[in-house]
Amino acid sequence: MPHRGGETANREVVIPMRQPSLIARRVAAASVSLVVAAGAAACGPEDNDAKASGSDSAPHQGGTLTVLNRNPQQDFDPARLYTSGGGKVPTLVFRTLTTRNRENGAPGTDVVPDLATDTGRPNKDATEWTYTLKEGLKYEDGTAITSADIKYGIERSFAPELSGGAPYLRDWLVGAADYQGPYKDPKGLAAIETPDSRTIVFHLNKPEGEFPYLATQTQFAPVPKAKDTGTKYEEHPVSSGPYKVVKNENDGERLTLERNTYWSAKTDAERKAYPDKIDVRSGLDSSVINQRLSASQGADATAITTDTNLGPAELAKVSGDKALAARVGTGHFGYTNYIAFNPNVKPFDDIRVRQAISYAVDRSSVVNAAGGSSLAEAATTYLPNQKSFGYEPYDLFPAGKTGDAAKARELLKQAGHPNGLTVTLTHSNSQDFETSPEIATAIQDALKKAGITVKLQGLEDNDYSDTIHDVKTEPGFFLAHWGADWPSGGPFLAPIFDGRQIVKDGANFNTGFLNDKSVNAEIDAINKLTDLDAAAKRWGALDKKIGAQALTVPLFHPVYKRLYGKDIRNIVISDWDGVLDPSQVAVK
Amino acid sequence: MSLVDVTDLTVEFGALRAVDGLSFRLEEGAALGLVGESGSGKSTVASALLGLHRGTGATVGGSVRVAGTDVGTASDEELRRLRGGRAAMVFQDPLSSLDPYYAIGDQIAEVYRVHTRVSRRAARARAVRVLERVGIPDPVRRSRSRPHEFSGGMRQRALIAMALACEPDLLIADEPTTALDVTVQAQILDLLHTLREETGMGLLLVTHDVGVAAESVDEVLVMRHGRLVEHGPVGAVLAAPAQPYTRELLGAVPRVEARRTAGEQPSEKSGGPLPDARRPDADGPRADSVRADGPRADGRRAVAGPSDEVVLEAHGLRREFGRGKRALAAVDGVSLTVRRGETLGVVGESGSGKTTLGRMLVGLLEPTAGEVRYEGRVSSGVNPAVQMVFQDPVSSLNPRRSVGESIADPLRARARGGRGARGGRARDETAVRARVTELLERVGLEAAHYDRYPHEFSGGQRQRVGIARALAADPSVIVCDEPVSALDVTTQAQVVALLGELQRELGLALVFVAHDLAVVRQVSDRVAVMRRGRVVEEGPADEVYESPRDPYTRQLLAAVPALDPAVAARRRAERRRAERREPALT
Amino acid sequence: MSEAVTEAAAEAALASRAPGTDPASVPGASGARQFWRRLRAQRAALVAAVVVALLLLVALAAPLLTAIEGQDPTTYHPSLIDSARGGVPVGPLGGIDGDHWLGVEPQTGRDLFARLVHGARVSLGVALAATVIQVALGVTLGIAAALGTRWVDQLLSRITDIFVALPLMIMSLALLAIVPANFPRPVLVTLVIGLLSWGNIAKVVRAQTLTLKGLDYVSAARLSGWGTRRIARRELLPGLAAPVITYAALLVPQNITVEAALSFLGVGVKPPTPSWGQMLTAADVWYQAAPQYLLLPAGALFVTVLALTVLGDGVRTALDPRAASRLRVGTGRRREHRADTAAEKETSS
Amino acid sequence: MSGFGGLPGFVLRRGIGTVLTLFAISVIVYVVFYVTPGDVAQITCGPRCSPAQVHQVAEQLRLDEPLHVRYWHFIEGLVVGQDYSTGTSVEHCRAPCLGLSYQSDQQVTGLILAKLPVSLSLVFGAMVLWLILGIGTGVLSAWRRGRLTERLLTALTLAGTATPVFVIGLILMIVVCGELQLLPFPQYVNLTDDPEQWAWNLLLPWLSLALIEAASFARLTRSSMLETLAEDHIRTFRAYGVGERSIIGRHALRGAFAPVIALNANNFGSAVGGAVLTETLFGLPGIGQELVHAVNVVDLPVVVGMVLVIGFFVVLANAVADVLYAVADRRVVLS
Repeated sequence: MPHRGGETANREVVIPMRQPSLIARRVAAASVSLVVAAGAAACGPEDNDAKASGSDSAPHQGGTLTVLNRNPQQDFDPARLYTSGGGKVPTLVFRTLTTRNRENGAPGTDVVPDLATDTGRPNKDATEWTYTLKEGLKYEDGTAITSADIKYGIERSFAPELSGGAPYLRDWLVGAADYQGPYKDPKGLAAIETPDSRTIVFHLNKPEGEFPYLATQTQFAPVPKAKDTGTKYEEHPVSSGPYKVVKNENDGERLTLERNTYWSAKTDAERKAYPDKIDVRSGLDSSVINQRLSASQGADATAITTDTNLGPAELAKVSGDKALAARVGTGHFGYTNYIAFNPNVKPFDDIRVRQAISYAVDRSSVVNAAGGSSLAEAATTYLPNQKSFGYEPYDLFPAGKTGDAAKARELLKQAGHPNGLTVTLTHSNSQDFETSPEIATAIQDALKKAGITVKLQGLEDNDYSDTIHDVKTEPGFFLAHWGADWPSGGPFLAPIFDGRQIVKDGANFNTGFLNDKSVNAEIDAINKLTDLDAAAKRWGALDKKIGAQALTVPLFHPVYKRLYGKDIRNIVISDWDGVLDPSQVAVK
Repeated sequence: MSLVDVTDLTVEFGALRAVDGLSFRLEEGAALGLVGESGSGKSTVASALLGLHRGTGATVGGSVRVAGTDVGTASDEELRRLRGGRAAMVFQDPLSSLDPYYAIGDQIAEVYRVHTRVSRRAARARAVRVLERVGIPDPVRRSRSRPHEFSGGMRQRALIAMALACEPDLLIADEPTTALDVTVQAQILDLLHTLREETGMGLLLVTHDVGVAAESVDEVLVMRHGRLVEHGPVGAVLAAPAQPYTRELLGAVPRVEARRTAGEQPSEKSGGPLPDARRPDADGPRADSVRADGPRADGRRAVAGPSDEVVLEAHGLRREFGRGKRALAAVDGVSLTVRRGETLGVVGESGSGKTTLGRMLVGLLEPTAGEVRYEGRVSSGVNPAVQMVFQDPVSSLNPRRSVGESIADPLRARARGGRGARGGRARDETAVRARVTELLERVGLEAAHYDRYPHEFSGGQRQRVGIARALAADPSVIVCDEPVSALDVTTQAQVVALLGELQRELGLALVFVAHDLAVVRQVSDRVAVMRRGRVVEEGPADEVYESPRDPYTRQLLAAVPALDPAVAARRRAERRRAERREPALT
Repeated sequence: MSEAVTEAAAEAALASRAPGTDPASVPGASGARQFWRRLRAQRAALVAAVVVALLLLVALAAPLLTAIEGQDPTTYHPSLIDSARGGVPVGPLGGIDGDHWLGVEPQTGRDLFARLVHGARVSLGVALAATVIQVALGVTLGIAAALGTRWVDQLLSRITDIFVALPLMIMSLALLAIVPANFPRPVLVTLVIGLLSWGNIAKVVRAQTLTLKGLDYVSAARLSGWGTRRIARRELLPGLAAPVITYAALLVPQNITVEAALSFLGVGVKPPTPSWGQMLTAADVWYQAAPQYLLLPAGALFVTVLALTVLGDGVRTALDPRAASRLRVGTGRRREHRADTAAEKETSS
Repeated sequence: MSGFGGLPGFVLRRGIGTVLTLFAISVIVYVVFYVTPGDVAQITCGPRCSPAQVHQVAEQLRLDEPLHVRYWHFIEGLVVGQDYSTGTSVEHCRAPCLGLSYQSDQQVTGLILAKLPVSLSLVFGAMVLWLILGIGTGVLSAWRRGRLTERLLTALTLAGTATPVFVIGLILMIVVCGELQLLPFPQYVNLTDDPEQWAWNLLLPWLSLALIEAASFARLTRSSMLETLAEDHIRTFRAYGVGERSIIGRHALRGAFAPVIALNANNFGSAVGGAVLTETLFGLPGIGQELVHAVNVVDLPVVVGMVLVIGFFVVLANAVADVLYAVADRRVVLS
């Protein structure tokens, strides 16, 4: 089930656990069976200690890597996966035109070529991008990979039977808005040209400097038309990456990957692919996963997880045991949890009320509810605190550690509410520690000091996402969260604050209904830039400009803390998705 | 050295002294009858012989020696060897005395293997032999069937077979035939007699039925309140009882040969109160005690004797149970008439359909075919003018409602419904209560009993409440379904007398359904004999009893135990001859 | 219709087979007084009754108790938990001290004593209310099936089968998802449990009514001209009291665990209203880091279920006359003997 | 008189009864889940789908048809089978076809066949355990009635019922698998692949599920044994010197057999669906866990299919219990 509410939503990355509401309460909590001892190797938010002791000896080929996950690799079809940067497990099987740079920390947020020789050659106004495939690229069955396969792979993602992918191709490609996929109209998309078997040209309807980022998604993986079996393709997709799918039980519940002999390291600088075999098991309970990783018995010694975080309860235990604390990988992902206002609803149409709430919010109790300072960092900016987003620290409404009740009361008086205010905070009932009841009650308690009585309205998971994304039913004051499809300000600010992205009759994400000419123009201008660093700086400035409107109250950014088996070598955790990369890991 | 030597036996359950200093001796091969009303302690004595009170919290005094073993001081191991090995016991209710889940043969084999070390196959063979010995046909197949597939008589035979398995020296039979029909009872008593002749086994027979004792024992011991009243040879005691209590007991026993004396016998005036002691082993409801001053004349002396006006008729009544091919016709086409003021006796063994007929007459059961006419008009469903008195004193009264409330039910129903002929418009509370008190006293109880609960009354008193409830509806007909068969003989006599008085006084028509031929003869003007759902003979009581036309009626009458041992011996010989001609084994 | 009934049902049926004489009864005492006398005679049941009474008192007086402690179930105390280490309570034994009698909840720092006491209100309330619904539905449909015509009996039995076959957990999930959020959640949970699991008690009542219907005093009532409705009310219902009360006493603990399970599946009572099930769900992973967070609700649940079940057993024995005699109710026997002799003297004077 | 005469008639009647019950359940589930909030097309299509795309997906899954038409397709599928387009080809789902899952496009029948063995092996194994534990404790406490062992055992069994499975299960797992490392962490291994591993891995889930259920069996065995010991035939066997051991073993225990069967049928039936907590905790890919997941994403075909399977087992278990009841106690005639 795709993650809703916030909109990075790649199922596979699963920012802290997109857990179906029923067991979501496990998101942060899993118990580890160690004796608690004093002392802590808890690491500060900035540095991440990926250079764990395990990686000193050089990594070798061979062995079997076990991946213990809670969520199955559902719809393992390149057309249907909604990934950030090609995903963790899918990137082992589907190579794409470009991919994320597999390095620790900030450098990991760059785009590098994969099947293509470069990250793409734009025309002067970035409305046309050309890519050339490397020499000698082969599928698992030895047949050559051609540009026509890339074109077909993209066209497939438009078929209604294979829904689930990201919306950008539909929005950016010329004439793609109502294209229904190759099964309905086989003549395909004119916007993609394949002059010869190794070149492919994309025609966009507006300038998009960040197209190389988009090209990292699995929709850009080649699919041979002859071997396409529609919805059945996911059972045995044709691999272009270092591993091929040997067994796929129950739609991704158990996935076994083995080496793809036709893959050559020469054409793929990013994927090391040390293990011979990868066994991806899912449907496990988060307590079980963390138990097994800490005990590291038998096969679990060479196991990792790509979707289960350490909960506050375990953190309290892990930080007590030196050997175990050394086996915790810390990662950051561009993601923000915030309170959203709907300015069309009274009293939130008055900016002073929104500002008063921004002052009154006590971020420390919210952070505690989200798992404590090791698992969540207080946020005062809408953009995540990473360079690739052009992060520029600002705190327009300083609330200090526990909220500035006096300032808030004063603003409320000015706004005509001398003796306080009563509002209703809408949240989801799923315990995913973002829009969960626990966070809502923390805010309720925090605002009490400022004389604002908060009534809580908890909705079922599906009900919640339908309500907040429908223009007619969007509540005035509710919890929300947003993550980046790729590490840049674009996918973060555009969908939320670009006036032209307000959707009247469907899923609308511009919850603040901001339709500011200057903001729209600035977004278009930045999109033109192909120099990503320059673009990042301008996104940072735009974030601060929008922040002044107090349409949102940023609360916290999540920090991932995940255990891995004791025999795992060569740990790489990039800031692109903050998760230990299975393509780099070695087990020998 | 005598087979059984009991000296000064006392058994106490907490404060209750069930047996109070009883002594007697039983020689090898002799047969002793323990006779007494329920609560007299006779069953407690029987159990004491096998030491069954051990471990149940009862305190046992005095000494009991059985077949050389002193039961009081014997070790558990010795006691186990005695029980079933040297002395065996047969109980009252054959259905519940056998394990419903195991085949009969296996149960007998299990008991046999406790006392003799033999293989399972040999024990089962022994079981088949003893089953054959007690007259069970096709014993090999029947030993594999389960208790519920046996009739009452056959089950009791199986229990006797179990007792025989280890060839005991003494057989203790605690009310062995009480739960059986009279014909089957006769066969079982004959069987016991022949077995004693063949094995020379001693017998201790516990019974409340003097006739049964007369048939099968040499000496009889009459007990009351745990104490010995009279002990002597059965012929002497029955012919010339020395003690007043024995005389009164024998007087109350209905004789099948005695003609019905219309109405002189007053309902009360039993020789002084028969205090009943609440015994844990009371195997029947407590003996009844009745107000001394007899029925007060309440001015309405109805005409005595039956008139010829027909009040209730049944035409071709038929009732089937079960569906499809397994349907069973309990009543298979019965027609009879009941005249006002007359008592129609309906007699028959269990399974003859007499109770089903009774329930159809009252309207509780819808007939599958045929109809019931009340005063000429076809009546379907419940008819307030036709009431019923039930057999089981326990389940006939709602334990959670006071006795007065139960009696007032018909009054309140008619007041609410306003249907009854003489029902006044709104009978208020006081009138209802007055009427109920009047009825209570009419049946020999007291006004104060209005608020008491059923569990505080004896069996006899409860039947009186049942009668009062029936009268409350001012019926013209009362169907009594085995009204007295659950009572002791003295209480039985009083309730029967009460019914007679009420009939004469109120001109009631009575349908008296029972299996005891003697009681039926005492109350009925006319008698109908039923067998397998049909009336085999009908006519005036004396005619049917003295010159029965139907062979089944003759067989029934022959099976009724005679009080005179000599007569009993002659009858047994007759039955044995008849047996050889056409075995009528049920 | 299948005669198979659940364990409690089988026990209840055993308990009520022969309502009638019982040697341990006391003259002049109505059913109710005897019941109390027999109940008091069983020490375990007595202790259980006291515990249950205490629990009910605690549930009712929850606000008073928390006021005495000076806390409330919802205020956060960030100062009492160590944020860096996942929010584990700082003080010894999970932060037990003067003003937090049972310590503090990890991650939020809310007062555990207050939450436990208020949780009792929800858990017990939901369980008792759901039992009332189940009993009401079960009795009415049970009697209707037993007294109705063959066709009515078949229909109602078929419906009972369906409700027994519906998986309670799954249907609750769906129903709890359908109802709009502003519907008070505890009431909704009660309705869902009550309306979905009345099948078994209906079967018990039907079987018991069928046996009672056969008894003579019910036929006598019909003979005296009473309609089926009045007979059901006056004659059958008192007879049903024993098995129904016995079964209800076993239903309450069952319902408490169902509420806990629903909270585990995330659809039970919603925060901030505390319930034991919810506390258990959140607490079980803190088993090692903050054990008292798990032990308190688990302990409370255990004591409640234990007390209710022992009380249920005691009630069943007290209501079943035959069982009472097995009890050899000592005191009653002597007084009973005196009463009998008095009764004899009185009637035969 | 014996119960066997009516067996074929009984089986026929119960068969029809079962079909009717299941039909009614399917209608109830269809109506309940049709009303459940959450736009299935939006969920299936993905969060960022445009309204047009959502509409296309809704059309493809035939979601825009009214309830009765969709239910008619469901019945049609059961009787005749259904054709589904996979884009490049048409896939025929043989009757009885329960449709395709909205989420995974897998045939629901296939999903059930994959998941059912897990739930059944969990519940059957647990059943064996709870019978042994339950009846064993019951007999022991009946044998030692009144003494200390009985009070101890009763308290223990009550403890079983009082603690929810997810607490017992978790603590058991932490202690046994985590710290003592006696058992591997439960991971389902197919019975056919490796029976030894299958049992080894399921031992813990069996234990935690059985601990809960065993309690009610212990109490029932004890009370029905005491009830049987008060019967007359026990007095008969005592009067014939039969030892206490065989009276308890052969006769009293046999008396408790019938009620235990009835209870077992009921508990077994509901356990298949109800074991969801155990399945979730131990990560066993069973029916319960899949069903709860399907409810969350409002995957109607999967929900209907699985609720029918669970309903079938409950009704089947009760029918089997009635037959066993008749076999055990010949006096009972099959109604």
